[in-house]
Amino acid sequence: MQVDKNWTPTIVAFCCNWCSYAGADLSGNNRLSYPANVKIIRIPCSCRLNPMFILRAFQRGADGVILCGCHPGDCHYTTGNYYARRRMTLLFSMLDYLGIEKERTRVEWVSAAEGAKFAATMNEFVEAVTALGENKRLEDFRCKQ
Amino acid sequence: MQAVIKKKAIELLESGTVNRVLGWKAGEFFYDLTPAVFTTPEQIEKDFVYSVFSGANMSKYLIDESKKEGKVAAFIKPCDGYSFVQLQKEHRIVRENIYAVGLACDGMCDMREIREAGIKGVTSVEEDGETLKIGTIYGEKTMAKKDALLERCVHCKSKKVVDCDEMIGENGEENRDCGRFDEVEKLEAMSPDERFAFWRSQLSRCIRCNACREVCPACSCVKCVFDNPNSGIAQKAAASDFEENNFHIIRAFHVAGRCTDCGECSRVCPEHIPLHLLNRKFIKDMNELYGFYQAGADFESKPPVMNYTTGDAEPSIVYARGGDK
Amino acid sequence: MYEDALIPKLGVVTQIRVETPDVKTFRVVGADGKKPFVHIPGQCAMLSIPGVGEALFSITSSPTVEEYIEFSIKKCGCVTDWLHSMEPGQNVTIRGPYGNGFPVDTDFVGKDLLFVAGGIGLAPLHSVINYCRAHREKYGQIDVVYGSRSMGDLVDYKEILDDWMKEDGINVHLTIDNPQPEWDGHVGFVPNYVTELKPDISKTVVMCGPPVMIKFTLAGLMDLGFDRKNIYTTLELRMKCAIGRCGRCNIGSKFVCKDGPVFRFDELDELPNEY
Amino acid sequence: MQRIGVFVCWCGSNIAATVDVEAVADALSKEPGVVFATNYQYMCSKSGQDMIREKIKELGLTGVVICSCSPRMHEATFRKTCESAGLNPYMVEIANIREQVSWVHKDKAVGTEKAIILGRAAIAKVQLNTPLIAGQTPVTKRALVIGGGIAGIQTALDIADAGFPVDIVEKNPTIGGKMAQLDKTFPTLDCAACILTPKMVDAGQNENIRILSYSEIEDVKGYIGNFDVKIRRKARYVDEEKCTGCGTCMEKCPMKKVPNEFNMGLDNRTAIYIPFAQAVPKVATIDANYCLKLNTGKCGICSKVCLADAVDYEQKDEILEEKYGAIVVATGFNPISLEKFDEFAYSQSPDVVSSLEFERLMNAAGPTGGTLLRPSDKTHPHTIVFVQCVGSRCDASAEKGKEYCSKICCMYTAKHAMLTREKYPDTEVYVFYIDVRTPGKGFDEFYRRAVEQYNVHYIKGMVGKVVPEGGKLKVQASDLLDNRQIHIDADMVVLAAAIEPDKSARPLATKLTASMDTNDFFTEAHPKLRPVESPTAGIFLSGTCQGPKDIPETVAQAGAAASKVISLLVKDNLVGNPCVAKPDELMCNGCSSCEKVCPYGAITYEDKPFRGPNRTTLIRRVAVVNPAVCQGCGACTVACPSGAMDLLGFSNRQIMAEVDAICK
Amino acid sequence: MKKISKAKIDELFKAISAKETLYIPVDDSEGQAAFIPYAEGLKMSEDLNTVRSAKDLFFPQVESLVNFKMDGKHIEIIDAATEKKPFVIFGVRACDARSFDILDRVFYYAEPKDSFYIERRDKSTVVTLACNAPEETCFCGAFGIDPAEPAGDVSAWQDGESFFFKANTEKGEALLAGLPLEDAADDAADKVKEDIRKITAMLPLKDLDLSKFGPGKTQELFNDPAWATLSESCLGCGTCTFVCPTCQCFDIRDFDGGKEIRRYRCWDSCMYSDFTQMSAGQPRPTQKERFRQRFMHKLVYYPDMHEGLFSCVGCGRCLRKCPIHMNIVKVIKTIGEEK
Repeated sequence: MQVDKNWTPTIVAFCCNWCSYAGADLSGNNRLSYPANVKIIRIPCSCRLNPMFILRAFQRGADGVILCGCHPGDCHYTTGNYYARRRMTLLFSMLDYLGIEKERTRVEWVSAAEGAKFAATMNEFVEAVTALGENKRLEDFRCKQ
Repeated sequence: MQAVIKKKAIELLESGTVNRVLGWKAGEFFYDLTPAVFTTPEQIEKDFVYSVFSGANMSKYLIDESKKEGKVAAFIKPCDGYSFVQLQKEHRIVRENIYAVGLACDGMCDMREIREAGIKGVTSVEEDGETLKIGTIYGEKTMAKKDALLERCVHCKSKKVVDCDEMIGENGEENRDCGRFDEVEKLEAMSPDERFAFWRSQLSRCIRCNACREVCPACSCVKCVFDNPNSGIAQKAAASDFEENNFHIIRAFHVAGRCTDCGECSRVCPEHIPLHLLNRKFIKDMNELYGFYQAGADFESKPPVMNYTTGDAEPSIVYARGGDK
Repeated sequence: MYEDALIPKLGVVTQIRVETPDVKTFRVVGADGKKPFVHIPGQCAMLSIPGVGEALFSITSSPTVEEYIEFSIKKCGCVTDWLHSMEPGQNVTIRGPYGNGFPVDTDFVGKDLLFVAGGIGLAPLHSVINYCRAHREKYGQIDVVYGSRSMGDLVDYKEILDDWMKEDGINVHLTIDNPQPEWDGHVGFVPNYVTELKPDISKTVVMCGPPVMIKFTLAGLMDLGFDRKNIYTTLELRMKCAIGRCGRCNIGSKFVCKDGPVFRFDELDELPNEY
Repeated sequence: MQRIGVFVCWCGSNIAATVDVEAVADALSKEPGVVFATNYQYMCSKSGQDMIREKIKELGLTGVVICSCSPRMHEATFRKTCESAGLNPYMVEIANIREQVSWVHKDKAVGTEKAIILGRAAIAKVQLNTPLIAGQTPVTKRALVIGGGIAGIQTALDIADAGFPVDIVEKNPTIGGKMAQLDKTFPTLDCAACILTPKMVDAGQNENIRILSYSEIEDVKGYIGNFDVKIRRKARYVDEEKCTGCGTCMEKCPMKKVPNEFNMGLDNRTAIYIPFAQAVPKVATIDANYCLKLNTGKCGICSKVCLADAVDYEQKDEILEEKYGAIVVATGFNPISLEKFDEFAYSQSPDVVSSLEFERLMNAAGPTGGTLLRPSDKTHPHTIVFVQCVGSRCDASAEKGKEYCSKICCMYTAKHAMLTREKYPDTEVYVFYIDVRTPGKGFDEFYRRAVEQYNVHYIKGMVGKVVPEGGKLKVQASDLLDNRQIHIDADMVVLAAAIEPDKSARPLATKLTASMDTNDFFTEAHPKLRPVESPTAGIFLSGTCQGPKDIPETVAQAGAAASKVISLLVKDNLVGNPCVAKPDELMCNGCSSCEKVCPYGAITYEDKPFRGPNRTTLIRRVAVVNPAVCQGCGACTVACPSGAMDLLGFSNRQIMAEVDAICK
Repeated sequence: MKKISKAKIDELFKAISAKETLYIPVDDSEGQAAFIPYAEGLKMSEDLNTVRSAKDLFFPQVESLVNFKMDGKHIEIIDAATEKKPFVIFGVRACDARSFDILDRVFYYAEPKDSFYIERRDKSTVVTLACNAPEETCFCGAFGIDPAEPAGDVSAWQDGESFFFKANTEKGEALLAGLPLEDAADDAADKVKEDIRKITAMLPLKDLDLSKFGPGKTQELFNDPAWATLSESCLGCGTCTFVCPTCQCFDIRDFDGGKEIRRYRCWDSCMYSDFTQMSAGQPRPTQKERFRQRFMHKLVYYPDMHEGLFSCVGCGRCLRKCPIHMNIVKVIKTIGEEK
């Protein structure tokens, strides 16, 4: 695939309030940089992430969507990330089944102490999505200029 | 079979066990049976039909019927039976108001299969063992019954009626080896590009008539998110490729774990989109990742999407599965 | 620019008046600052905010006003909520006028007119009443019976007090549903008030208001001996195109948007009861 | 549409150095609904906050967006600021342009662009915010403790001590639990009864404590601060008020062959009984399974001999309905059944005993009066083999036993071995172990004393088989360190059976809508930070119902649970988190999907009438969320297929608006 | 009359598509026929009719009306219409050809006119094709349609060897003029027509009686109790509406794509519960009213407004596609039966 050198992907990162959002803050506190095309949306828990939101992001022009939550077993609400894990596994599998690049979606468990992991994960994810190029398979032409 | 069922229906009405019977009503042709409520033995004598074209899953009608005055008799085929139980689990139907008669079933035919076999202008059908003798305005044709079966009957997952007050015929068994995931596997074996092309060619035909949704016993929402102007994703027609995908992905997701794989969505799709392949993908994944689960097979279990174990597979398992990029 | 009836024109809201806690009047001109179109009393227009929606509103101002058109709009859905939250200077889109309007230059001429309105139902009548006031010589006596829940819910109250009630040949009868300390006028529901007033059966009646008001006022008028041919009302059904095409607003073989919204009760009697 | 004010903070140079704050404010001022946008050096300073307050009042702002540091830092600050200016605190959104922009992106153009986008997302969200008001619920100042073992007793005493009334519900005729059956306690070897019974007496005499013994929980409704509990008081056929506990009835009762559960069935008791001398309440109970009067109608001796006239054969179960503000679960444990461990000949020979049975055999109040005698022939055993980890740390695939470590076995086995050797130095004592785990104060010293001072033979290895033969128990075992087979002819074998939660726990958890793990231990709200609370608000955990524990740990947790209860009960009202789930009942199907995923049991269902077409009324089952119980995780919102369930403060539309703004 | 040998049909298609877009009915991967632009290698479907009717080409399911840009208080109106290119539809059956007349009265002739529809109609040439093998679900005869004599700009017939063409309009003549066709006798297709009429005489629904319906029957039929039983099992989906060649209801919606707001119209169905839902009330509260509306519109209201012309062409699509097999024939027979 031809990739425009100047093109950068749009990445939406959903972060749970208790672990991963704090982890993202920590990577800021430690001045660990990651690409600016990652934009974080705070949700109370990874289980708040409705598959609708992921599809919505792709429709509106996102090229990659990542969900970050507490490590399994550490959920602030005890069980939230377990549900999120099943839901996302099934959703990602379905997207793959429809022929949509599976590398565009990801779940990563990032604790409030893992600022470095957050930054590393984002760097790596942006790189992976950049390699894939623009999201064409789930875009909505009406959201483009 | 039809005679026995009609006799039972009349008996239930006359004995006062029920005040009405949900069944299939004769149409213009031999195949166009319409679900209907019968209230008198005369109506049953005249119009009640049970044939290989009584494929419609009528459990969804019981949502409303079971809330009306008095008891209603319903005839439950094995595959309808799973929906029947699932709807009970979801508190959608009032079981006390239903007299359920289980029916042993050895497969229902699909008019579309007959037409696609090139048989046009059909006017009559006769079952002759394993063969269907089909009368048409262009002369008589024959076809093997197995070639005319509904997709869901070709891969019949169970001949067991889970819950009924009495059975007509012998209750059967589950068949986990029915090959219903073969098509899904075929798709999984394709490359993502091929899969994408396959689904585009299918879903781009969708006319958003909502037949799949309206017929689906799991889609029993008071108002669907796609119809609710406040949901933020309401849509009436697929105005872009995305909306076609979105509707079918979200619909499959919403029924995941509750879908009994009754196959009605594919049966009614006017564009013949194999929608069951979406639902089956979820079922197959759930079976493989979280253990075999059949919605509507019991009254207690939690659907896998509403359950978890601490040792579940990580979503990254998806990267390891499916074809390569 | 592609031309089609469904493609709206740009409008500007130049003034917003608060009438009651949930009714505001919006003054609209075209992008050129002039009146967007000429209308007949009783006609409607489609206003829209792109992305929010399009909705049909009756035009409240009289055709005799040359500079602008006005809409009195009650807050009751997403489009109206948005309109209520906006400020003067805002663009809207507008298309119209739609519907048949009142027969002000035919059937009404020379007649004594009785206008009966409830709540926001005054909006479509406001246009006719002011038209008739402007062409006073063409009509007989004009009576207006107007009621609302409370004093604060009377639309155009100031205009009614300052202009209508001070004018000769027009009698305004106001009523509110429940007593209020500041209110020294009539208290009671509109239908009862109409019967109490014992209007002459030769009058032509124009009604607009909530369905219960219409139902009981009509019954009262029937008891008094009115002819259904002389009673008019305007109807409202869900509409998308407002030009008789989208298929929503038909009552039997009539489209409310095209053949209405003004109907005589004898005409409605011919239609199935599905409105 | 809201009237929104945007306040961009420089955070000194923390933000301003890499984000053009002026450009951000300027760009955001053009967004729909924004009526004011500015930037300022320190938004969180007093003058910064004053400016926000001023602008809210001056411009009649209905929403505020602050572009600043992380909401985890100052969201609460700015919410308070706005609240003091008369704006609902939940009409404030923070765009995190410090931790997530200026500190991670070095290029000013890039940072500025991202800050604008995050600001837009916050504006888009605020557009859809609604004022939220935290609900208040009154608190019933009374606690319920379920289980009267040491955990329950300690919790009750601590709560009572703070001045709140407490009820202890105990299913047995007396409180005391497992600890009452123990002989000595490790590692100090003080006598269990000596330290427990004074506490039991305290509990019995405390004015704030009511002991409902021989009672069970029938039903629990309600939520934190307001539980309605039905308690079944089982018929004991003796009037508790009248009975003096004199014991005459026990002496005269002709039915003397009832296995005595207090002594693990190693001796018998009468049909009317007081479990042990120090029982609290000290009241007799008739065992309906064995009483001749109740079973045959003939007898009635106890009634005749009772001077207090306390016996009442007509007594029926009673249901007591009580209100509580908090519930403490202290249902404790039991040793597992050893039926499945046939290799140890437990069911073949009476001389193979469980550790708890051994405890009774050693106890002065036990069946042998404290002399260690073999149950089979009442002779003194000379060789005793202790087997550890019986049913603990098992392979999941073995389908018997538990995967977890029961935690207390290592220490009590060391105690048993040591006590045996001390009392009967002529006895050879072998302990077979997989690992000896002694992390605890004085634990390892204790174990080493057993080995070094008392010469207990500790052998790393598992016993393969025990075969009763000629009055002996042939023990076949392997020594893993020496890698050899061992054969011992033992007189007694003692099995350190795994412990498991009491069987009553699972049905109780269902009634409490408290969650449990697969082993039936109650789950804590957070494994690290909230170890004594259940995820269901108002339900607290004490003792081994939450996981295996020894006595000091149990007492510590009991105290911790009590302090949590106290800090709840001192409040007159509970102020909730307003960001809770809210069902739209017009959309709700009542399908129960949400209830299935709610970790807090916050969702119930109600049959409600709705207006149907043509003036009909339809009764529909709809979900009801108790805002006092919901914690706002949002699991239900995704489980809900109809989208009827939404989360206030993080609604579907709000999140989608953020997505839209970001992807624009 | 002109003709071309069947073997050369591809040449004909190529010749037409060289000048303008040519739509022909083609089977898709699932054997469903649809009108799609001709490209080399595509074979014409053997099916009698397409799943979706030919109305799609004039009144597409989704059509952009106009776009907007919002900037603060300012709205910019942006043209969304793209220029429509001339096209030819080949293989339209007699029933669908009639449906154009029905739609024309709503979109073409009624005031105000529908520019989108008119532009497409004006730029199209319709080549119809006689039905050699009608199906049991066909009842176009009930509406006076002769499947042996289809309307359109050009009528076409086929026998074993050839296609025959007859131009009916100037547009049709213009199309045929430029094509590689041979001349044929004026009666060349008579044998085909005769065969077709023999078959139509055997069709099971040929005697469908419509005498109870038509203009002025509203009061008589509206309150018929049979509406309740007929609509009882209706699922409320839009299948019948969307496959119907004459259904023309639509919705107008806005889509905010972030950069521009698109106003589009899309098909809607009077069978949907939200079709007439207002915040204040619902004039058709149950499926009975919605079901009745659809059939009353086709059989009474439309004829009322359009000189007795029924808004049904007997194509039989709803008979085949309704998930529960309720359809206009059952309605006509039940409501229309002597009481």
